[in-house]
Amino acid sequence: MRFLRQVMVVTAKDLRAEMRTKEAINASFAFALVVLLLLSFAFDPTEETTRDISGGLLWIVFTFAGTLVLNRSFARELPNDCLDALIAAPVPGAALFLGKGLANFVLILAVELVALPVFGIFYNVRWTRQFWPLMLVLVLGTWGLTSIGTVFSALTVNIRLREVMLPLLVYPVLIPMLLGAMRLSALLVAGQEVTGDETVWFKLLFGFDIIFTSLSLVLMDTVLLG
Amino acid sequence: MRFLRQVMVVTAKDLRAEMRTKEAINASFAFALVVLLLLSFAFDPTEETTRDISGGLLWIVFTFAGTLVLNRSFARELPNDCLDALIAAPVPGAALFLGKGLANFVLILAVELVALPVFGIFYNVRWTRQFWPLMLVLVLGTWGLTSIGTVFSALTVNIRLREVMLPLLVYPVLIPMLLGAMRLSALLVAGQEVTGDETVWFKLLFGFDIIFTSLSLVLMDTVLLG
Amino acid sequence: MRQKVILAMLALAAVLLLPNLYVISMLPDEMRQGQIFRIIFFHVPAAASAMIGSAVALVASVLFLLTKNFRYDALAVAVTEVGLAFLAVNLVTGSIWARVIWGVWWAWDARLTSALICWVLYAGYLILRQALEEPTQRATFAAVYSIFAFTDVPIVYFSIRWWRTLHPQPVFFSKTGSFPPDWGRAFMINMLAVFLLYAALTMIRLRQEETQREIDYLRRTVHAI
Amino acid sequence: MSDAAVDCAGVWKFYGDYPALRNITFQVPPGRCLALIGRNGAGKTTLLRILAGFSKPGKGQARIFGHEPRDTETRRRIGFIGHGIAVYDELSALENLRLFARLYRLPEPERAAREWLERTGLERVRDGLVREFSRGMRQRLAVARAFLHGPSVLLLDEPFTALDDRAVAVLQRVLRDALAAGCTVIMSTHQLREAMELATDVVLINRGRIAFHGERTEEMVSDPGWVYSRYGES
Amino acid sequence: MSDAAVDCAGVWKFYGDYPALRNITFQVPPGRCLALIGRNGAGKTTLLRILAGFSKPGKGQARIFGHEPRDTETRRRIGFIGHGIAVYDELSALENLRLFARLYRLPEPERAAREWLERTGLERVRDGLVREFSRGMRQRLAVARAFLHGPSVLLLDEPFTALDDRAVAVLQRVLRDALAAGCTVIMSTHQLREAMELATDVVLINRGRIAFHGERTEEMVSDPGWVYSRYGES
Ligand code: HEM
Ligand SMILES: Nc1ncnc2c1ncn2[C@@H]1O[C@H](COP(=O)(O)OP(=O)(O)OP(=O)(O)O)[C@@H](O)[C@H]1O
Ligand SMILES: Nc1ncnc2c1ncn2[C@@H]1O[C@H](COP(=O)(O)OP(=O)(O)OP(=O)(O)O)[C@@H](O)[C@H]1O
Ligand SMILES: [Mg+2]
Ligand SMILES: [Mg+2]
Repeated sequence: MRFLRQVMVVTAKDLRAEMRTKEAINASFAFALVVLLLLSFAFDPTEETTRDISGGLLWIVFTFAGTLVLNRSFARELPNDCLDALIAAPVPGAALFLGKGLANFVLILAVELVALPVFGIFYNVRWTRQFWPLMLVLVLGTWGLTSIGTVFSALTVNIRLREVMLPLLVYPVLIPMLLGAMRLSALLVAGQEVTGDETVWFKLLFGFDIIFTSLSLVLMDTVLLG
Repeated sequence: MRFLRQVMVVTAKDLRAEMRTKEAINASFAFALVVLLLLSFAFDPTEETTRDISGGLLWIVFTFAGTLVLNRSFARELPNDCLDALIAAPVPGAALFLGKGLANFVLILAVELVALPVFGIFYNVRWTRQFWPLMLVLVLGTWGLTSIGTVFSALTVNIRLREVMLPLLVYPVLIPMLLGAMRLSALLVAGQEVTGDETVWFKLLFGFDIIFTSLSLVLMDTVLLG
Repeated sequence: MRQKVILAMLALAAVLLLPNLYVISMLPDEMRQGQIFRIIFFHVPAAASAMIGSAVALVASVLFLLTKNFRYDALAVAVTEVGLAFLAVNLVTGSIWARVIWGVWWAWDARLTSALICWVLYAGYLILRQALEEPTQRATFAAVYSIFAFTDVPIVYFSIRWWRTLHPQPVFFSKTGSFPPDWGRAFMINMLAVFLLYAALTMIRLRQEETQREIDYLRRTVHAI
Repeated sequence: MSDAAVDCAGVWKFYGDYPALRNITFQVPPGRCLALIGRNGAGKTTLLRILAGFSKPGKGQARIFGHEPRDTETRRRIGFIGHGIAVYDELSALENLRLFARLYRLPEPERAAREWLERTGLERVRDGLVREFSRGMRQRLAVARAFLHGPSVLLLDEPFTALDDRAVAVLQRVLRDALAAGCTVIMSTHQLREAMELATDVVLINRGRIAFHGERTEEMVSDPGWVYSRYGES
Repeated sequence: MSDAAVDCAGVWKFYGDYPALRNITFQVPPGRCLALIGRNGAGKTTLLRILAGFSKPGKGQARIFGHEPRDTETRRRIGFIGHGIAVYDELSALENLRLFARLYRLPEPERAAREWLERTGLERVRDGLVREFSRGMRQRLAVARAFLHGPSVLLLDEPFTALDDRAVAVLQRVLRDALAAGCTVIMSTHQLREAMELATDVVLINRGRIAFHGERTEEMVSDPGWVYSRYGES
């Protein structure tokens, strides 16, 4: 109970600070839009073949835009050495991780949910045909991205080249999970059901989320105290 | 003469500082690799169709990796308020712009020249068949990216969300130019010559470079002095 | 005084627009496109006013850089913000039109794309403003950005000439254009009404901006113990 | 040992191979005020961060009332002011204090927050965002944040730096109140005069070693440079 | 007017509509040392940055020897030390000074750089990267950078903050030499004692207005708070 209340306090703080300036979420969404545009030039989306790769495209955009939110997550604590105050407070690392993770999750998911219809229009895809399974993939994939990203955000926050190091470290770790999310999204966006062999990707997503979340919960204290 | 010498002093300083730590260039190259990898998962690179879009892919990678170098360009002046000293010195804004721009240009071009063969291997493309025209596209495109990027790097250097704002502002301005570079690169990488209608893209590249460079030269003093 | 001018403009726009809507609805359907062709009465004026807005923003930005007078900065924001809304109207109406005529909501042709980029550019302008706290710096940097952003506007305009586009070639103000005279009249009236609306909204926004600056000033004075 | 408020036993700290702290040993009984002085790079900040539990010593141990500084219960007893003010720019003064009151699980977060706003003279601007505060107001809020949860050990790193006279006065008053209430204070500083007025003990650190540890004498108040010239390296 | 080293005529500076400086007018004849004092947020940094040409006044004008501070030739006559040290972490001490010597187009960059390394006691570490320097060494290098091109007007923003006694001594010595050589110095500070020892004139800024401008008197040296209590707002 106490633990949960502290998690909520941290989440609420992050969300409130973000809502004041809306900088990370606006920028992240605008960035998603710009990348969507950029990719649509690189890969002519009117062709039939390109539509097959839309799942991949979607997750590329989500990952790039999500990284911005994640980058901000601990960077937000830097300006006045706020991180010190947070570490000094009697809050366990796990609560901090979950609190910040939840806030990031909400923000990234919000960006994704706005980007999805835009994507549908630009790439002329009727993505709603398998709505709920797609949402499940979105939630699982996003939580994977968030849990790894939050820990790595804490790891890289004091590095001079933070903005580069975060994606550099996170992307390779994410690749197996992204692969699953891409494959599933491609299927679902095309209106097909996930059956037979392909359900293994769902298991992979679940497995990843569980492993990374537990690793993060355990390691957060160490990361924060260096 | 004096002007040129000052440009060279600034360029030399930036390059020397970068060579000491190699952080921006290493990170930029690593990032290029990771993005190349990520994209190759999203778009199965063995298919014939994917090879057609290689021009677009290449420039996506270049732009993303280049942005990191550009981000660093003025961020490098932040730590000890070095920007103040630079502004205080009797150096015109235009010389600063050119000096920093040249340094960025060299660094980005270096990353591109290393990324190109890697790309050739990953995506199984024989990109050397139109070597010199391709280099021309590379130089023109990179200078466009650099000239806008350098000014915008100065614009965004004091923004909390610098790492996001820079790509956010630069990419849309760049898109028309990138479109040209992508189209030309796709042709050249595929070993075709640029003829007839397609030469208009070269004109577009030239035009953009000239417009952006002159705007930047004129506006730099304003940007630096706020 | 200002208030009255704004009200008068709004009233005039309404007087022009409302009867004209009736005229438009009574016009015969276009031969090939039918009903949907009427959307042009809003699609084009929205685009035209947004583009004129961009030009005004450019001029205001340059003037701000030259004079450092915050009036011009306020004008630039107001005009850009309203222009963004009008450009959105253009994009949405165009999109609806495309859905009916081409069967898709969006196609990546030069006109559509450059218009979208234009929207993103000016949205970037607003995001940049939001990110900068110090007002002088905010105004200066935004002005510089606005100048760069304007490079896309000519591309939007000329895209249909420079590239082969899905988007129709010009029908107004060109020799090849064929437009029945009664259509033309209704169209011009609509254009005028939309321009008036644009100007009125800009002025309202301008007033808001000035009030905001006053509030900022008062709050800062209070806070400076 | 047991009844010391702060107990530092043979603490070493290495940055790579470089020992920033070498075998630091001292104790501070409850209710005392220790001035931690030393030249730039002597290791003051490093030591304070170890005592506050932000970093772990390489060898030796730091104890607050006999416990690890990282223990949850110990953390509630520590108040820390570092170089940064450690409050959020995007939140208002009240929101900031309420946030920390909640994180410290105070029984009445709202009341504690308001009380400290009043004590630092900020109640008039309690809904203003910190972003718009002047430097003096920020520092006051930092003081409020550090004292909010009623800590019994205060660790202050150069608290007087870049403050104007009035802000210095506020801080000194709050510190005097805390000392009177039995708090233990350790503060590092280069502004010897302000520090010596409050201090009851002095520790001089010289390149990571303790060069002097003793009570503050009248000599030090009248000539603040005295410790340096007597025990500092030449 | 014409022969003043620094001439500030009716300078206003607005942050948005908020006037951070209101009608600041004063002159400093060559060879004087002006202490700029005032509470947090009074506008000292803002004023110094305008004098140095980093930002433009909203109204009024600042003149250095009768010229715009942004003129290329005027810029060579100004030396500035701000809050940051303004040298590059990734370059060595010598490289840093050589860089600035070149940017200022000194006839013999190498010699000027070495000379100032010597005068600030850094020649022993001239090839060490600044990144590895301690805070004191950094500040010395900052002093070397500011004095390198032989400026005749020195603008210093809180130069004594967070410096230890020895670094303060180095700075004071260099400043005395400069004053003796006819330089004009303007420095802002909260450390009134150190400032009053050097100053010949005092300006007190109060919420962006000049509240006091006059010669430094003996009273101020013996009781540095005197100006505040006499002319500051209560
Ligand atoms: C989202 C999609 C679209 C966008 C962003 C768009 C944008 C524009 C713009 C910027 C203009 C220029 C107005 C001017 O020259 O002042 C324009 C004009 C026009 N548009 Fe669209 N348009 C879109 C879709 C369509 C569609 C689907 C059609 C019909 C098939 C259409 C028909 C026209 C016509 C007839 C004009 C007037 C051309 C002229 O006289 O210059 N547009 N549109
Ligand atoms: N993160 C770090 N990495 C490497 N060395 C460090 C680090 N932090 C401090 N040091 C070194 O440890 C030593 C002690 O530093 P510390 O910051 O504790 O000094 P200080 O006494 O607080 O000095 P100051 O008065 O300048 O604040 C210095 O020599 C410094 O160079
Ligand atoms: N970039 C800025 N944007 C908005 N307001 C600013 C900015 N910089 C300074 N101010 C405001 O201008 C006033 C003067 O600030 P300035 O930094 O000049 O004070 P100062 O005298 O140097 O104070 P300190 O002693 O704290 O350094 C303050 O009220 C401050 O809030
Ligand atoms: Mg310290
Ligand atoms: Mg200041």
